[in-house]
Amino acid sequence: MQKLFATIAVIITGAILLNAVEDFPRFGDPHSPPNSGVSGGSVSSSVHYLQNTYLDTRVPNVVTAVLADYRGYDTLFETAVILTAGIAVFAILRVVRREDEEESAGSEEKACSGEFSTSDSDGEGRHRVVVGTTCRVVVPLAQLFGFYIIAHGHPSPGGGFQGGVVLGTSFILIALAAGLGSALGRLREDMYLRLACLGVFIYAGIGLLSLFFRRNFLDYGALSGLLQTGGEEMARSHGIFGVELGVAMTVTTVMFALFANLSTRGELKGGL
Amino acid sequence: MENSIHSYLPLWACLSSLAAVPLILLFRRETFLREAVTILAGIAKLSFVLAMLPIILQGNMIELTLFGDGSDGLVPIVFRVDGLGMVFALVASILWIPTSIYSIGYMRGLKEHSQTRFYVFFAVSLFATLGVAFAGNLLTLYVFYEILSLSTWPLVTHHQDAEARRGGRSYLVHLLGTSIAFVIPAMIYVWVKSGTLDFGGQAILADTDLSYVQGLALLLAFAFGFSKGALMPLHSWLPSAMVAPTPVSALLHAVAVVKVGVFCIIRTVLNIFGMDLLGGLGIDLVLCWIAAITLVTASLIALTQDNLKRMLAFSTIGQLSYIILGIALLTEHAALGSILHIAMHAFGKITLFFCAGAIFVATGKKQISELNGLGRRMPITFAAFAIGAASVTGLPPMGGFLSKLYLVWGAAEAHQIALLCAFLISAVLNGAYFFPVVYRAFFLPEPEMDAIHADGSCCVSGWREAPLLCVLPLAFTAIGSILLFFFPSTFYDLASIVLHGGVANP
Amino acid sequence: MMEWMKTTIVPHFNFWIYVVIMMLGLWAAIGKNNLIKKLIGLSIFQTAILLLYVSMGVKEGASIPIVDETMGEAAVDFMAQGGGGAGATAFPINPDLFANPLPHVLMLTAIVVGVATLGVALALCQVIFRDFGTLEEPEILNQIKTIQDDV
Amino acid sequence: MSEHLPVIVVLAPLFGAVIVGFFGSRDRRLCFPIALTALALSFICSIGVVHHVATVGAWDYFVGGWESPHGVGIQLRADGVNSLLLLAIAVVALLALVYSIRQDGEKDAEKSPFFYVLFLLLCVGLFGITITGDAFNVYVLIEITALTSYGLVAMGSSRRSRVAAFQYLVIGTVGASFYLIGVGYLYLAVGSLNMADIRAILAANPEIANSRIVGTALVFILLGVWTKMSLFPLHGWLPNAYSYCPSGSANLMAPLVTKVSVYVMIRILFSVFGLGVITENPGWSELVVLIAVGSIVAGSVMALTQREIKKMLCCLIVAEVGYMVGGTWLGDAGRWGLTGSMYHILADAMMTSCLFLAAGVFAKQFGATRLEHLSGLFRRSPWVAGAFTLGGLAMIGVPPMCGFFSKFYLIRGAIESGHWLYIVALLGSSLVNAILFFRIFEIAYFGEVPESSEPFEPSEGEGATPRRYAVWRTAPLLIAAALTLLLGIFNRPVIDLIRGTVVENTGIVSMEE
Repeated sequence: MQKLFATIAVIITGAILLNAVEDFPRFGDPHSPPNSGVSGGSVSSSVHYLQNTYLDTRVPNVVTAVLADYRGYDTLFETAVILTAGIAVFAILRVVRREDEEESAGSEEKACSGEFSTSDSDGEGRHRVVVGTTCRVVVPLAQLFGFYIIAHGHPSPGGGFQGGVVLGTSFILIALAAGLGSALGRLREDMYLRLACLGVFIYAGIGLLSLFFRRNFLDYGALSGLLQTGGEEMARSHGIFGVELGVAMTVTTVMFALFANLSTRGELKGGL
Repeated sequence: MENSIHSYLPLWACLSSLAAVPLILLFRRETFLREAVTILAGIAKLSFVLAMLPIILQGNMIELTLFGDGSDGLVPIVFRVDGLGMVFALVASILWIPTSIYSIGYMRGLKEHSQTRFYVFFAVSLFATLGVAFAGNLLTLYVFYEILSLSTWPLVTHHQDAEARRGGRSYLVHLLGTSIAFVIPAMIYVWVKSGTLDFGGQAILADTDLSYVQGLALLLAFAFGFSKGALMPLHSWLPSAMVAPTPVSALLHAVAVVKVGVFCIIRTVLNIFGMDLLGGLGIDLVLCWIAAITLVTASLIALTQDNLKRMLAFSTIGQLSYIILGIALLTEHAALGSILHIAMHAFGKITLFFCAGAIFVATGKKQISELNGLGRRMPITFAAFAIGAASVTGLPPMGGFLSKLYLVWGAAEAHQIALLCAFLISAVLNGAYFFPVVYRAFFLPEPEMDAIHADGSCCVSGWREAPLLCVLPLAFTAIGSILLFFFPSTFYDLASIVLHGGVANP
Repeated sequence: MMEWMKTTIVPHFNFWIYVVIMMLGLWAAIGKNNLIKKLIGLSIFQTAILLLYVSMGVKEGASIPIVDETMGEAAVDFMAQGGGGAGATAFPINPDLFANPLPHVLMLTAIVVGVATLGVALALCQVIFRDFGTLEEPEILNQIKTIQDDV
Repeated sequence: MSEHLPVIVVLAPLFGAVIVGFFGSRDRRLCFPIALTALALSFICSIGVVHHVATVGAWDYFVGGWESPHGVGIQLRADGVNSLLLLAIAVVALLALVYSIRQDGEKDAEKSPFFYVLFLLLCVGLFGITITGDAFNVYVLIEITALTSYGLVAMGSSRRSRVAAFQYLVIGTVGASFYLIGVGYLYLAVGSLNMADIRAILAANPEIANSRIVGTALVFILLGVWTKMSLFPLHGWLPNAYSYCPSGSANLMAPLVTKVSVYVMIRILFSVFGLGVITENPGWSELVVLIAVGSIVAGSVMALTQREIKKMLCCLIVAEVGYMVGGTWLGDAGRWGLTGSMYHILADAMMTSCLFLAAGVFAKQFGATRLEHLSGLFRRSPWVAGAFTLGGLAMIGVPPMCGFFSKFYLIRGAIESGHWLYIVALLGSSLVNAILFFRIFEIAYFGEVPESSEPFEPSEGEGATPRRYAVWRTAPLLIAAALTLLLGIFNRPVIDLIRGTVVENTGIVSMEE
């Protein structure tokens, strides 16, 4: 019954969607409305982006500039979506046991002290020599690479989301290799939740700064005086970078938070 | 001829009872202050209404538009005091004061619970009643009409027992159900059709090209939608609402609520359709016959009732149809009689209800068959009852005689002999159900002495009248019914202002 | 038939593919009983939409939307010399050389939303499993029928 | 700062959420004051926006200063329709926030800071959807709203709340994705995402406006928002989701989330496709009105069968959504139906808020979740009962409550456009509401006060001092009830503002009609 209903619904949906296909622009058509605007009308915004991004922001990567500047308002909320996911997963899944709190805090202390410690209850740490060593090598590299991606979002593909994911992965790697406790020792729960909030705060705060220069929200050009840059263009470039940092912070922490909660059913103990 | 004067008086007149609500709530512990507030609010209301009276009598209108001026196609809230509204407002605000006094006596006499709630909703319902009276367009009218329906529900169901629950349910199903189902669509249809809902100037639908079916549907929707007018077959709420405490029945179900119903129907006839259109379409007779059938049937049912208040309720249904029939006849004298009958019937019927309540307070009796010989114990009450009954029946020298005279005259004028007969038959029936009560009370022997409740206050030996606060108001209204026969001029003038302002020169 | 395919399917093959994938995903999201399978379907469904957007931004002969710095500086110089409006022919940046950046930006957002939704959904699945001991929807609904407890 | 009011409305709760998230876990006592400050700021700003719109006119705000050329940046636009909705959201959110003040000893107190974070982020989403002028931005914000809603629903104490949240998630995601597909098609057809821009292009190029792509885009956007607003037959998720979530968040979600989706539909029709699509396709609009009628009937019938207060109210939401969708699609020349729908968004937000607050108070204060439990309520707590009565009367549509005036305009639109079935459904549903609510009033008014008439002691260790918090719960309820009444009495300024916007915009539309 349910399947029949689903089939009918899906077929109808598909039929409606395909019905319109004939009117579509050809695949790869450089003159389709999204690519160059409606014929006879003004050029589409994408042409404007391509032509003016460098003039406006001195950022070669148009995607980064559109993401963080032209449509930065979208991206602010996108970051907020990530924060929401982190908080929601915590709210749904996290098991808080008041009695255990002191005890787990104690174990965290212990975890903090250990270097890729084998403090997990299963005590299988010694079998992880290969994994541990690899991890020890890869994690710094991964983190460095993550920062590179964030910082290099201007001239090449990259940016806060991508870099943030890589950074988050490095912590997940620690958790996989040396146990969640070890990873949590480096990024404690209250810390990562706070950092996630801080990331959004940085983003929105940079945007808010321009209000004090009597410019609109997220108008990084207003920061030129503050940053002592030559012109508004460079100020925008720096603004984008600052914003990307905020994004990266939130993404990193939320990625880790999702992993930590989901892999332990919200108990943040034991783990895989 | 007519000037409209901008004034806030109608608003103050409405609000004066609403303003009493917080005070009543504030003084809910000090019963004396609470009741004083009620009475003071009544006096304030009456004085506002009286302040407007001379202006209206000079042929002017008072207008007050709130929330916009209606120029942009929306419907504002408009208060407009004209002759018709004035008649009704005058009746309601005059009778509120004796009712307040009476209810103090009644409620104290019976030691009723939740008296504060009672006074609060009483004040709110008076607010709504005057709002209906002064409504200047159909929307305003409807708004206050619904406030009245709702604010009287707690009064009707005051006893909060199973019977009250049944009565309250029937009350709401009829009043709210019909107004939502019929009046709202009819009102908006009128609005769409004519672009206005304003009562000022000529009738709303006068210039529209309604077909017979449309006109009939609209007329029936209004006539049955305003089911406070208790046209059969939507009358059954009225008898079941008699579970209410008697002051409620007195003011609301003899004066305010039911009169609001007929008032709305009069507005429908005069200001929505206009007499010309109704006559032109020929749908007036439908309304006439519905009213006439209600008239006779209700009187016949009243004959069979033994519960005094139920009998009065059916009598009310019949008398309301007098008013509706009078206006539906579309002749000048019938309309005049119909408007006068609002006032006359109000004074008569409220007296009767007061008497019923006073009897209950003094003796605890509700059935007519139990009243044998009580007239000698409660002479004032039963004298007033006789006066009220005579007035409602239409005997001189009571006010009811005048209005019924005009009604019959109007029926003759319209050459509706059958309807004329309906009037006369009903008048006879009125006498037939009222005077046995008076006869029983005064001329039949009392059954046993010891069966009488002993909690009525004793004024003179042998007399067992109800408390003074109950007796005074009923004496006042009974005298009022007589005085209205001799000095009907105010109401008469107002009624003729209605007819010459709204009917004769449309 | 061939003709129809040539005019309808071939030039728009990207849309056909996306619609088919989307239908598969939607079917799983609605029709499957297992909650995890539903989520897989949902993810496929969302990913298909990414395909729609990204394929919109494709231009023949265009490269990734990163403006060469030399080209950019040339444009800056061009503007500094007051060389007409942005649409003038001699303008050094030719938009036809770069893919449309906007769909990529939009889809970055959609990807993030998809990840976030998936995370929350998985968390819900775990809680449901903890509470009911199963992830099969009919069984869960059966168990729910028997609960008449709290709100 | 006053020139930035439109964006501050959205930003205040965002900053509030972030700050609560940052400091709240350290000291839980800070959460409530911060959240309250943030929403109060939004409230003040939205008053400013309404004032500006009423006195000056529509207000465009370009984020990032990307004003020209059109459609490069993201535009916020406040006009007569959405500025009032902003205010309504702010009010309802404030009331819900005050209601949901957490108690110290509650069992999930550790999570309470995150409850506030989600709460505020939900407000961000609602404010943002309302004020934005960008079709894609709506999607992002819809997702914020949705994700926070899933989280809030799942925080309910019952096991069922998780299942409800999951169903909500699947359906909600499909709905949002449909919206995204629709926006994608629109983008494919016109190459812009800015609503005003799209409108201009569609108006200038009728061949695009009549193409199948744009038609499909409209269909999918509508399917998406209908799913989100739980229009029959896409309503399955709503009753469970809203009845099993904690009452603190139900007070926010039930009045606002569906209403904001309705607003999105109106905004899309109004500012993107143009109202011409309604009048030019009478067959389709007839169908939509029929669906709306179905929604009204289904909602009313379902409500009649419910004995649980919250579920009954949820079913009524389905019916109310039918009112608004139907009203929007009536397509009468005077746009009365549209006016009525817009006013009903506000009215329904207020009265649903009132009723849900009341249901929450019943549950917390008296332990009453079913109709029978309300026995003797008027004697136990006349104020609460009175406020609930006002809300119920508004739902029935009794003047001078706000519910009446929306019906007044809706019916006018329906008569002008000849949709008699819709009128019958509307009035029928009013009567059903009357039966429903008077059934409750009767129980509450005539019923005996139960034996254990002492203040209800929450069973799950929800804190030993419920009395202390009683006033925090009842005060919002009373305010909501008063606002329901005031919005009805002073409906004229509101209607004037809406009407002004409608007339102004239909002037543009009528050129192509």
